[in-house]
Amino acid sequence: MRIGVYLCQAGIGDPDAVDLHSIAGYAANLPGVEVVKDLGKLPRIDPKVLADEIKSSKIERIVIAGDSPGFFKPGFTRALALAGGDPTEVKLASFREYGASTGAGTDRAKSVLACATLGVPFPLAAVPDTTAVHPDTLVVGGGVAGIQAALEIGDAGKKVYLVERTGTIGGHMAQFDKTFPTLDCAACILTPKMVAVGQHEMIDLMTYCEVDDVSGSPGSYKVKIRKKARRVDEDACVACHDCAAVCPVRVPSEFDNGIVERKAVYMPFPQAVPNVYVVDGDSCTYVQSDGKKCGVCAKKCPKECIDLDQTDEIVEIEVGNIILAVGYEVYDAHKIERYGYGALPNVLTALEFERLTNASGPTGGKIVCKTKRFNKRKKADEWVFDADEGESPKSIAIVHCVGSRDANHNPYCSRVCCMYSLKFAHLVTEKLPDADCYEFYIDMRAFGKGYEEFADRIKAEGTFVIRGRTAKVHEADGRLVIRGEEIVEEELVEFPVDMVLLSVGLVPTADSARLAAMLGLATDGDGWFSELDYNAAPTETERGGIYVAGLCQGPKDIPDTVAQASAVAAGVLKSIAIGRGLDSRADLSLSDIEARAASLTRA
Amino acid sequence: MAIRANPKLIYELEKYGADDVSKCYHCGNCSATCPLTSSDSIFPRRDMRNLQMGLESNLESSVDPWLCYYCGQCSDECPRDAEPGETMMSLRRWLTSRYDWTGISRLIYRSWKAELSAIVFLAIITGIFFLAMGFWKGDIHDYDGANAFLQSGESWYGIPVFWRMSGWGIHLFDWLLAAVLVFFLGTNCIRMWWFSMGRDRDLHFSLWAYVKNIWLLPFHFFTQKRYATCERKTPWAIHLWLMLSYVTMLILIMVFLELMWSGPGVDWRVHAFGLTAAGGLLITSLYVLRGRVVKTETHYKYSHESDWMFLILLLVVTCTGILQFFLHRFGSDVAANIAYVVHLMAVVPMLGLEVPFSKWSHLAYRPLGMYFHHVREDTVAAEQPVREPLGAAQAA
Amino acid sequence: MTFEPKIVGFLCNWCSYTGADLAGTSRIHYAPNVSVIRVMCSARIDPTFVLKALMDGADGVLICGCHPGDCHYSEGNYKMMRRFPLLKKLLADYGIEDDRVRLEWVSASEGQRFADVVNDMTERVRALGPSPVKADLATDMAER
Amino acid sequence: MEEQLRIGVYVCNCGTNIAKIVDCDAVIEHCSTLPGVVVARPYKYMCSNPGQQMIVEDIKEQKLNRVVVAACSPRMHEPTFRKALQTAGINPYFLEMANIREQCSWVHDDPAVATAKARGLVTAATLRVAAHEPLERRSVDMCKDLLVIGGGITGMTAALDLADAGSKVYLVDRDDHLGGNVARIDLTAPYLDSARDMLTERMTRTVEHANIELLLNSEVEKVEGFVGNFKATITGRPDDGKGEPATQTVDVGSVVVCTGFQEFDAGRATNYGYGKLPNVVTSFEFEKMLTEGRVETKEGKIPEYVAIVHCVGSRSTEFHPYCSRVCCVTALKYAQEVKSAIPTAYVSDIYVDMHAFGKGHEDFYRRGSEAKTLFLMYAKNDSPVIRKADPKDDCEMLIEVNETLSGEAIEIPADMVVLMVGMEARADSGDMAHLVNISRDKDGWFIESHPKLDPVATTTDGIYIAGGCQAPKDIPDSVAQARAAAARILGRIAKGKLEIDAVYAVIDEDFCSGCRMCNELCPYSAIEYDDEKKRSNVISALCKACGACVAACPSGAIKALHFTDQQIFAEIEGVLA
Repeated sequence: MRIGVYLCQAGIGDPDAVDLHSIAGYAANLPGVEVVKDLGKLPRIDPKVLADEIKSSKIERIVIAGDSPGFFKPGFTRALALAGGDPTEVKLASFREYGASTGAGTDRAKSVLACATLGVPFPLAAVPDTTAVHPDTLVVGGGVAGIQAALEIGDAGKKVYLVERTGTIGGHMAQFDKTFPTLDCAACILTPKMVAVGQHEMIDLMTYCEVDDVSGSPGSYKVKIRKKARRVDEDACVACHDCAAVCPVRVPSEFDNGIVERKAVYMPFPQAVPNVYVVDGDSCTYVQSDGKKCGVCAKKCPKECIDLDQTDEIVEIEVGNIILAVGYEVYDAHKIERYGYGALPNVLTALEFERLTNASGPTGGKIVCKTKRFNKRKKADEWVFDADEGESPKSIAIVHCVGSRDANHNPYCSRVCCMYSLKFAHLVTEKLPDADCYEFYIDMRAFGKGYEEFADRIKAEGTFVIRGRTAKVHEADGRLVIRGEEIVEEELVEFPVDMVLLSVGLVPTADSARLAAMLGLATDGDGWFSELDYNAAPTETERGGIYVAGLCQGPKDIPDTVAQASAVAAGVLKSIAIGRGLDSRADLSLSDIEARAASLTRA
Repeated sequence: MAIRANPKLIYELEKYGADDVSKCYHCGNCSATCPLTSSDSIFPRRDMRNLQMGLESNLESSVDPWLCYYCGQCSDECPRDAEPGETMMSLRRWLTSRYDWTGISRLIYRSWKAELSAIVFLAIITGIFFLAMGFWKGDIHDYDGANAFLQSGESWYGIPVFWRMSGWGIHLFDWLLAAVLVFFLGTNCIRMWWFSMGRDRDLHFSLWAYVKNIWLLPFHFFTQKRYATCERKTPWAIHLWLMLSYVTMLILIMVFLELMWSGPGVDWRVHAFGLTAAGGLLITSLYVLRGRVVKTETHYKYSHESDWMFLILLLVVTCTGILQFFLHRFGSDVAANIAYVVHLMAVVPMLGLEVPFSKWSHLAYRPLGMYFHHVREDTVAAEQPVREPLGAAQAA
Repeated sequence: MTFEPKIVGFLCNWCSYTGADLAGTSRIHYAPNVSVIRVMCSARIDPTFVLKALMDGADGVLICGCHPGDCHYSEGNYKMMRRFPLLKKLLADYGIEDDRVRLEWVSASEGQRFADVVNDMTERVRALGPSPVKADLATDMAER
Repeated sequence: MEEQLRIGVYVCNCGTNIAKIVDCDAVIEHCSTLPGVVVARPYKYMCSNPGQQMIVEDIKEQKLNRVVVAACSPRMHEPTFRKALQTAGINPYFLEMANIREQCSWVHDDPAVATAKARGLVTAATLRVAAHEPLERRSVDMCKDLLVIGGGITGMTAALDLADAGSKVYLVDRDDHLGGNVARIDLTAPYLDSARDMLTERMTRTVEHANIELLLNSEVEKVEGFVGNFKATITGRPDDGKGEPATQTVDVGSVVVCTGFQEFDAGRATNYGYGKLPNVVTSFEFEKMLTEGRVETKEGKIPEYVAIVHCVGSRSTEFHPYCSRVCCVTALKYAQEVKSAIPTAYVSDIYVDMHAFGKGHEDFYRRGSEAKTLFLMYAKNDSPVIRKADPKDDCEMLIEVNETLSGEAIEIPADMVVLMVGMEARADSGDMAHLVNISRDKDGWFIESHPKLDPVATTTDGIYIAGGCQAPKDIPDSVAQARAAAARILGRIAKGKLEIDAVYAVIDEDFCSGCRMCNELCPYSAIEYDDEKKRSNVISALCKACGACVAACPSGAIKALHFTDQQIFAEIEGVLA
């Protein structure tokens, strides 16, 4: 069979990941390869010209090699058809798809190319050997994804370590009020799962812990976990609140996104699992003064379960599989000055509003504007939410795509903002029937089951949806003024509102980068974990026995996250069931893959 | 009746510099960011839309491009890097070529080769003409602004020369040239009126509307007040300075030429103006040139070939102008004369091409654009009911 | 003040009860007169339930099941369908108006329909006024 | 002797979901007066840890033996609270829930009335719970084998996962080949990876797998039994079409339904002239052209103008209200592919909202713009109209669109129009729902037991749904769902045994007259007749507790556990009290 190899780059991912020159050289020596051409980046291919070329050099199979060769396939297919060849003989050697974007890129690219020339799908040839798998599993991250994955595996009667960075599991979902599109409260879905995890005999819940180091190989990873000093005895604490009552320190509460303050010894939120207090060493007077000052909480604790001198300790565990579910952070709205976040008190981020409108939030779910008051301790004015004094907004503007779909910030779409913004609009119209609600959007991305219907309903409820991006928010005689273009009506809109909600996009956590480096995992340009195969293996990675689930792989809504988290469990349980799991694809050598591919063609 | 979209136009506009317009996904950020835009002329987005869809008639009739001064804010904040500011710039070029009935503008905008050769051609013609004159009759050693290179005898082949008493020959040349330019520019302006107002069948523009807004023409021409409403002020200042220097110089040459050449004594009443203007031209054109080279600001990021040629011509004209003046002052007449020829060689193509067919036509189109815009605004306000703007409830 | 009837609703667990819940999750508001009792299947509804309800002072009884052919137990609702006319006959003999006892099909996806059924039922029963049964029982008591 | 009742009543505020409308304290006050009630208290979130803890402690300290939780629908949290009772050491069936959220606070607006109703419901629950009896959950064997219906990418993924784990998998597909709808696609958005390579890999492994029994040309006729112990009857058409269909019955523990979707019939939307205008094609037809390398009009011309129309059959009041999720990014794919196949072509893309939401999608959209694809936006329910062009126009067709981004009514030239037909539930999804006894939503998609708690399980235990049959989905999401279903099943297999609800019917032999009326009634033939004793009795494992027999038994000998007459009578008294 006479084969023509064409190198075409679509310009996706890191251009220096592979050495095209050496690849071209390699291709030339592959059996059957007659023509090797490097057409460079985004070549404009004229099928007619190409067809003649194919005819003249009697090529029967074409292999397009590049970061995303599919972009050029139709042209080649047509050319081959014009030349009277079999159009199914156009094969793709997709470097990006099969992980030639990182590490030993060039060798991987060569192996992908080799498979393509032989007409063997790469994943069929690049199958690592199996190794014995340790039955225990480590789940990193205690959000809904981590919880779901842990439960799936735990319920199967397998041992799971669930490691969570903060003092409680629950993650972002625990902060939400309602969930779209059914509007049932997030707590009602999540808290039972949290309780189940807390009580599960197969799940070893390790909150306030971090993964320090991972060594070993697929099937048996040795993991060093840092138990950060909680300074409260988990088993003894009865969550009586006496310690927090006397603690003099006040810092912004992470759980409430800083719209209220917590003490240095605190319970993240009343329904926390484990339902145990934690001392925040960074703000605790005693810890900061090396035991010279304060320490009153320890004295006050009726069960004497506070040990302020406790230090971090490292525990080592061995596991067969590791599931990464470290989730996301929201985009820092400060980076977009024109929306005045931080400078204007009543410009809120989505998560702040989630807490504000949440029944268990600081205002008991009452939507009010911030009120100015003098802080005696800080000796300064500050803006706070006050359920009684704060007046409820007459008009609220919701700004979509804050930091998303923007070349100057995040180029990608954060997938959930449209829907949660619509949800906000509903909550506003429900709680403040005579308040006006304006949504500034670019595309209303309501794509899931029941989403479109939800969007229609919100419009029917009287929310003004404005197709157009908000340009700026500024203050004029004490009110926020929002400016944008209403594109469908073709008019510039600029009017005052009482509150502006920024639908901030999602970004990978700082931890993602650290873990990726530690485990040698690839991340995409935006910092999300790269899956092994976009379509066929959305939860596996190049490393055997290491999986990604939920947001850390890319923005997702709750149903998709839950489905993915369960999906991860399938891979894990499978390997435990047969006691063997796949090795890392990353470790496969070029010759291994060549050999297997060749054997497949013979068979 | 539906308008026919033309997917090809966007490719055509690439030649005028609009490379990124296709990236726009119409979030409206640009229009909302722009301090100059208003609900009854929303730009740049609407024009970008018309351009993407190739609605030529809409584009032709739009004066929006002349209302934009390209401060660059829209481009800076565009989430898709669609460069709205540059698109408006390209549209100005395209409109210029549309207003021009001779097709010259279209030619020189679409190919820099054509433009360059046109310039060179005109320069050479001018050069030859004056040199010939000079060698034939005049005296290269004698610098006399009045009759430099021009016949100064009693009669020329028996024809009595009416300008023999004084040396108005060069003046006559100026005026002839001016007349030609005014003719071309004028006719183009009329076409501009036709596209943007004349052929509009939906609205009826009353004479009164035209009359009561006429003051806008000189006002905007001399103050460029609108430019000052951009958030960034420096570009306005520079532009105004350049424009005023240029106009001053133009007036001096057109009206007070004889006062400029009468030597050996210097009439400082005019020279004071002359030198300031020359200085102004020199500084500003150097500033802009540097800007374009180093890409100091957003509106200098992209430079069409025509921008470069214009700047270079302007610089050459300015320098040679100054040069011939000083050479003359220091008595080296030969050098002064040569400098003067070079000067004219640059002046003719600069004025001849730039004013009616290229960049400098905007000195007429901008004020006109604003004028037409206000006329339209008034008429719309009179004829169409005002729609309650969204969010009016809040403002109340 | 207007008369607010008390209506007992027997809903099958799989379609109608789910449908009623859907009405809730979609926040579809309806008349508060129907109090729901969950049974596994409309076939479970023993005529005595209906009688008991009426005797205990219900002004109406609403029975909901899956649409014919959709029964979770494949044919339970057909059984109810056959049983119902007999029951109605009996009730007619007792002089209980036709509208007081009603059989409706509501599927798991018909939150709106459930709300409509409830509203309509409430209206009709309200129109009929209080159930005669209560009064009769009272007089019987008095006679004894 | 009968231990006296100690009932605990707990009213959940559910944040404000309940408390906003129902005066919980009033309800509490009222309940504490009811017979047997020892404790009655409210809490913000009963389902949370502290809430459950409260119950557990009260049971221990106050010696409670019955618990009423007034909160959300029992369909949501009955299992949660039963577990709490279990932890506290009393029989989980001593719990009764009053649904004062879905069926009270969420559907009524007058606090007074709502509170009154809630009072009634809670009273009913309290009276009912008094009549509750301790029940024992039944433990049955979990058969590790599996039936997968549908051989698309979803089905194969689920099958392979289970087969790899050592289960025997019966993979049934009515077609003569594997691959389903994905087999009709060449490249996948947004990276234009080869769908064929992906399928080849899956298909090869499926066909070669020792644990997978591939049943092509086959239909599932019948599924009987219950979770862990299903009996499925599968009929296969002989390949040559002649001869007797082969029928076999297999024992499986679980069933995964992956029957996918079908595309919307573009002919139904008349404004596009599909079927009348020769060069108006559906996305799948166009896909075929691209794959065969002949993108040309019926007349064999190379199209100069190609137009792509989104949301055909989707997001419309006339046809399907929902968004089909994959069309937008597929349309963007076609835009790219046309540019590649015909570099000289002008592509216009007519959309409503660009749903480019997934990983890499937005970037793909940007690439489309950079390639000078002309994007035109139309408003929902104002879909474009395609008409034949006049000879003077240099194109085949003209598309009239009310373009919302410009506010202009415009017409675009087109030589070929691609209609992005939406996804719809298969015409026979109703039969499938019947077959495996699950429910469908108004659009015909199968309903999951809970979109967030349990996206792959269904109302029938042991039956799972995955992929396009549950709602429109792209490949990664379908694959994820398939594996999620696999995980569920693997989990249960790992346990070996599984517990099923203790709710079923029992026959009191002393009362049974042996009339055998019930035997016929039972849809699951779970009632057998004992000839010696001349009595009927229920095979509990088969009984699904519908209670048809109970209501029918003339001698009232049959008792529906947890739905006894007494319990329901009590409830009636309660709501009418």
